[in-house]
Amino acid sequence: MPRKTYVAAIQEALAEEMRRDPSVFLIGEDVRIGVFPSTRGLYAEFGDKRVIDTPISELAVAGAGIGAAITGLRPIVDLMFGTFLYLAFDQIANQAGAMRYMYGGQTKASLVFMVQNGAGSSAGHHHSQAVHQFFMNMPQIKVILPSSPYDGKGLLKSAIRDDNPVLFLHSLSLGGKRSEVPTEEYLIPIGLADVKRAGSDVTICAAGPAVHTALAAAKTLASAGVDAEVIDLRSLSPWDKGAVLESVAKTGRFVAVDESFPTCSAASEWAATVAEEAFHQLKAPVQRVTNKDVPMPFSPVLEKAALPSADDVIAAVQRTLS
Amino acid sequence: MPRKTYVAAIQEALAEEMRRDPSVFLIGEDVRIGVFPSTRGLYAEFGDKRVIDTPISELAVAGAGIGAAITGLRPIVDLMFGTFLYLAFDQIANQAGAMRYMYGGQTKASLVFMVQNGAGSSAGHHHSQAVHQFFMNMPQIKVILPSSPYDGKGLLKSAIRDDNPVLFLHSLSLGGKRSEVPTEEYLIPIGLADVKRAGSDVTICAAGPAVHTALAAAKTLASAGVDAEVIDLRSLSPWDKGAVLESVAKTGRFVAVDESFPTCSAASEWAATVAEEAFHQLKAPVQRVTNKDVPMPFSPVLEKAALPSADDVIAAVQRTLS
Amino acid sequence: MHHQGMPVDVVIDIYTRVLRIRRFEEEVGRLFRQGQLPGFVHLYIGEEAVAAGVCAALTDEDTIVSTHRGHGHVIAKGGDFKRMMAELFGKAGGYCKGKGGSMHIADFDIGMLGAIGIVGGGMPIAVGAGLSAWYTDSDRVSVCFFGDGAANEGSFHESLNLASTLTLPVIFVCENNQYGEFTPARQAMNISDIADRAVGYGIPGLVADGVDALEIYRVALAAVERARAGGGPTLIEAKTHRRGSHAEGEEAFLGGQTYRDETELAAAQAKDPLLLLHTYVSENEILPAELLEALDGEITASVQEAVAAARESPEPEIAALYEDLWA
Amino acid sequence: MHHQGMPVDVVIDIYTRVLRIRRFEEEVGRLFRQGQLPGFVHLYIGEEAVAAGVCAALTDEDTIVSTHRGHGHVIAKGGDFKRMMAELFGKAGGYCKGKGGSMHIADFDIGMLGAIGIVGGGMPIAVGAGLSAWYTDSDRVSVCFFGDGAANEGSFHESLNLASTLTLPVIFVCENNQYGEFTPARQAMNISDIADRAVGYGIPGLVADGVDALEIYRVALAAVERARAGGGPTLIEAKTHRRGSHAEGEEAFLGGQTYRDETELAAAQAKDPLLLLHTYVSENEILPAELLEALDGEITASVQEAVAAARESPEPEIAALYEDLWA
Ligand SMILES: Cc1ncc(C[n+]2csc(CCOP(=O)(O)OP(=O)(O)O)c2C)c(N)n1
Ligand SMILES: Cc1ncc(C[n+]2csc(CCOP(=O)(O)OP(=O)(O)O)c2C)c(N)n1
Ligand SMILES: [Mg+2]
Ligand SMILES: [Mg+2]
Repeated sequence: MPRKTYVAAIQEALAEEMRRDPSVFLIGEDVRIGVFPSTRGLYAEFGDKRVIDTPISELAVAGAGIGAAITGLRPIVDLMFGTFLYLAFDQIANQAGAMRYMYGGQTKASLVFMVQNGAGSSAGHHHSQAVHQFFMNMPQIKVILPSSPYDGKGLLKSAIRDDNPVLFLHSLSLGGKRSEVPTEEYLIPIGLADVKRAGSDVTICAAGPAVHTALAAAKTLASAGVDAEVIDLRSLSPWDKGAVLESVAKTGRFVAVDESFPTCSAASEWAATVAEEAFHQLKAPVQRVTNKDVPMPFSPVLEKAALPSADDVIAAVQRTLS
Repeated sequence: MPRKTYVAAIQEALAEEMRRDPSVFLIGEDVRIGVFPSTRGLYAEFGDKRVIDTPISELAVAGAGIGAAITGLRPIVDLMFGTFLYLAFDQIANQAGAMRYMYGGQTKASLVFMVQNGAGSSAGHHHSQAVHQFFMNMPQIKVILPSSPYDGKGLLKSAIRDDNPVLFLHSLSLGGKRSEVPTEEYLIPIGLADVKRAGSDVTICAAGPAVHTALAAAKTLASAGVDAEVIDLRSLSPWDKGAVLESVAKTGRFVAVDESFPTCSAASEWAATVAEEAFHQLKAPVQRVTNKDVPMPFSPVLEKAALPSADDVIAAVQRTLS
Repeated sequence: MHHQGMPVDVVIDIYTRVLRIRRFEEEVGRLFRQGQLPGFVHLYIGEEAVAAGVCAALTDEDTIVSTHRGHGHVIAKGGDFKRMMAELFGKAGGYCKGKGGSMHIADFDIGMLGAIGIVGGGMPIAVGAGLSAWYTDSDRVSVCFFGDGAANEGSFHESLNLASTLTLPVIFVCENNQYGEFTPARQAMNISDIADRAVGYGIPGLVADGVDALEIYRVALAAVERARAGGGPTLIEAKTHRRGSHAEGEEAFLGGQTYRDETELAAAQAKDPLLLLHTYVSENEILPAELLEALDGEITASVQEAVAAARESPEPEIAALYEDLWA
Repeated sequence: MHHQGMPVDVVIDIYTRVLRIRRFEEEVGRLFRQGQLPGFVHLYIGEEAVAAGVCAALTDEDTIVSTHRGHGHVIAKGGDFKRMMAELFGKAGGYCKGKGGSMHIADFDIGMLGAIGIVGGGMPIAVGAGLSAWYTDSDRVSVCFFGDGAANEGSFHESLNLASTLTLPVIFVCENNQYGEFTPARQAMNISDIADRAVGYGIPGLVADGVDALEIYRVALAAVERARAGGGPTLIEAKTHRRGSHAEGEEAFLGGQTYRDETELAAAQAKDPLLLLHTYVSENEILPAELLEALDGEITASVQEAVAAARESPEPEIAALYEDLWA
């Protein structure tokens, strides 16, 4: 199987879905040139109508995607960085995230919002926040945060075909990562976790770049005789509670790793759920490993310290073992 | 002590602080007439400069508050409903919520954002969302959600004097509630919980209107012989973890009640924290009681069903007892 | 009003739309005052000419997006009284099964893409409907209704500019009723005509008499034709008047405070689009008085039927809470 | 350039500001290409006349708010090379102790209220600084720099309108460098002059030659005087040119794609504000060549000192992570 970069995998997903379905199109700031290389080449293939550059107007662009969706199209709205989406928060939360329900099922908003999520490139606070926790809170939006080229491609294709609003989050810090990506078409269902490493002593649950932190920690732990299971949730909303509970039933220990601010985070959600539903299987307190509780600093040294590290994960695992 | 409504208590807090400190002013849409009666009368007393009506421009108004704050004033920015604040999300999250840190401590943004939070008046989804969970996630913003006139007044006064950005949340559904409010000046420190009902069997943790749901449940439980402790957090960020852990150490049972969507909610945060830090004191799984996981419907019947009820709380308590 | 050459059937059509809105809204006001409706209601009385004139210039395929003050738009586009009224009561038989309410009525079958409670929130969505028409080479146009207050939201700016740069068939209809809640438009902006803002987007900006339904129709029709021909968006500012409260029940709520002086309010109330149209129809002998009265009777009766039906419509089942979530 | 009557000290002052920016930015470009700076950097080369001309018209009390392309604004307002350079290196000695970086430099002591990485994000804040001046009856003015791209953000609209309705002393300086990232301004809006948008807010909108620092100074000074006199906000559109990349390192990143044709790029590069000013200063014998060279040498040396100091400045301590959070 060919090994491809994350960027290439996303690009393939976009191109394949645009070829398959003429109602799929891409809209956003500089998607033609491609601020993120994953949208490159699409303009050359699909032209003016299907790859649309816009003014810098996140609110209107997000809303335009919604309006196009409820009139029959399948927009992919690229809002670039997670924080830029704050300017479109109203359209996403109030409109896309409630329209079908609010109008009693009369319509559906089948569209994908795409942004880079989180920190890791020393871009400063305004370009380095994770936003998944906000949208996990919203009842009518799906959220995806893949950790590998393979997962990214398969999930993006599913997101584009999904009849609901989906927030697809990619991570600059995964840009260069490669994995095997088959030549044949494949889809990964939204809502299905993937055990990235099987293990029996502790369940580590993560998504996106945090999966790699978890895997690095698991490797070190293995050499210390601790056999960690690493679950990559891949989809954050809906999320595969069943897979997590099953694993905890086996391991009795749980660590949530999440690259975002700690309070009301995805890690809090996972930890609360495990504590609520697998309490009697737990041999030790659940543990959360997240960003430190400060805005994201620019300095690479501080940024690294602000993000969850493999050492942080190892320490958390050790707390569950003591 | 005189019994006052929530609205009157808030009004007093605003007027007292504006009298005390000439750098305090109120800005927002229709604050002169007062969309919420709590800002009424201030214009008559303080005039044009200190009670400023604006165009309907949430983003600019929030940012103007920030700009005024970092140049020495103490604005109270009224953004009316929680969801309208989505339009100002960038200014609050990216700017107010990070400015001091981002600029290495050179400045401080001492201002209060004020909105009505949550549902309960059949206003439909666009006027009925709880927003506290989003701002709890942000490292440099304080969040307050009082449940009584007494707490509201004392906390709002502290918020206005605080040197950091504070989100003060009021609740239409508390509008008519009365409690004793002293004539003498008092302040309630931000970050301090209040035990609204002492009890020994189970700890119920809540804030805002959910406190009343919890108290109603506690009353019913009492007649069934279950002695519930109801902790009103009052401040959500920072929150009084110590008080909660202390209570759980005593009761061994924990129920979080939160009027908001379930995922990544305040309830998730509280439950995760208790599970993490009081695991060995817990006699039963932590429990969360929140909104049902759907957008907020208009129909009073459905709205009521969507919100956490005393019965929901009782059921959750019973799950901790079985 | 001088509207030579306006086809008789168009005038009757517009008159009917105006009257339907008026009678519906009057009844909603009564019901609200009687405490029979939950939530908030914002009536369209005094502004009927705008929705009626614009919607008469549209086909069934064309779409509209509406606001918190949306009943008039739904009716003008051809909405059903029964499903509207049931929605206002929060009943299962409502357009949105009781999940939407006054500020969130939609009828996708007639191109009514929904009322939106967020001021300015509909404009970006209307741009998207226009984008859709452009994308599919349809000659559908997209109309967005919004208020003078909404014209100060960032979404106004971004939406008009985006529609302009992509040359989309979107008609932005600003209902300048002189107030956003309790704030006069002249205090919320330092210009007399919102239409002048069109200059900033390189699109036509027109001021129209928003009390004269037939003028609105003519101006809208020209904009619609321009949009269909690929000429891109138009901003129409309809100068109109809110006859009553911002939201029903305001008097009690304001506790004696006032924000409109008697003269202004009286002037606003004198400019009644229904009266003007009635005079026009009568003077030009478009319909005889008996027929006008019969029409009124019919409409009034169907409003009453809608109320009766709404009352009989069941409350939503609790199970419905979990429906309509995922497509 | 003809600027009769422009005081010599003003010309020298402006020339110095332009030169300081140029030499600083050239060095930053070099450092970035050598991989010595983390994150992103957006250089101000070609646009120096705007910050220099505007800031020369301000007092130390007046405030400015800046953008992602902010180095020039900090320098023009009187910022310190050492603390700037250390910040770009992410070092403890930086303006923000390494927490801000290129897109977030601030110096509150000189009224530089901060660079902001969110396009359009600074405008509301500048309105607030103006509000403060108005509130305290100070004659301070507030300046906001932003790009042509930012003029399409909702914040532009809301900010100008809010400043206008409250008659605030805010000067909105649009640096129209013809591009927002890779998108030409003419594609992102259907108008030639962003200044025309001022019409929508009832405020003056002026186009100025953004390559001519002395013209910018004159236009800015008039706006400043107007604002101080209680005349409210002004929108100034400075037509300028980005000489190089949107962000440094762009060439590698674009993988061979181009978005500016040779002719346009050459024309943009020919319009060099430093060269123009240098010619003016020389031709009008404002400073002799030797002094000009000495000045350049001095500035270049202090840039080098700043680099050396930045290199020596320690990395932030990990403990600093938790500092500067609460006031
Ligand atoms: C984003 C947002 N801000 C504020 C409100 C509260 N609000 C509801 S209606 C209204 C006034 C709107 O004025 P205008 O656009 O002129 O419409 P009108 O009510 O006059 O029809 C306001 C401020 C809201 N619903 N949404
Ligand atoms: C809200 C937001 N949207 C998008 C971006 C990404 N971005 C950074 S700079 C830029 C272009 C800005 O153009 P302009 O305002 O003309 O400023 P210039 O770079 O030309 O100085 C964009 C789109 C951003 N930083 N913030
Ligand atoms: Mg209005
Ligand atoms: Mg530009």
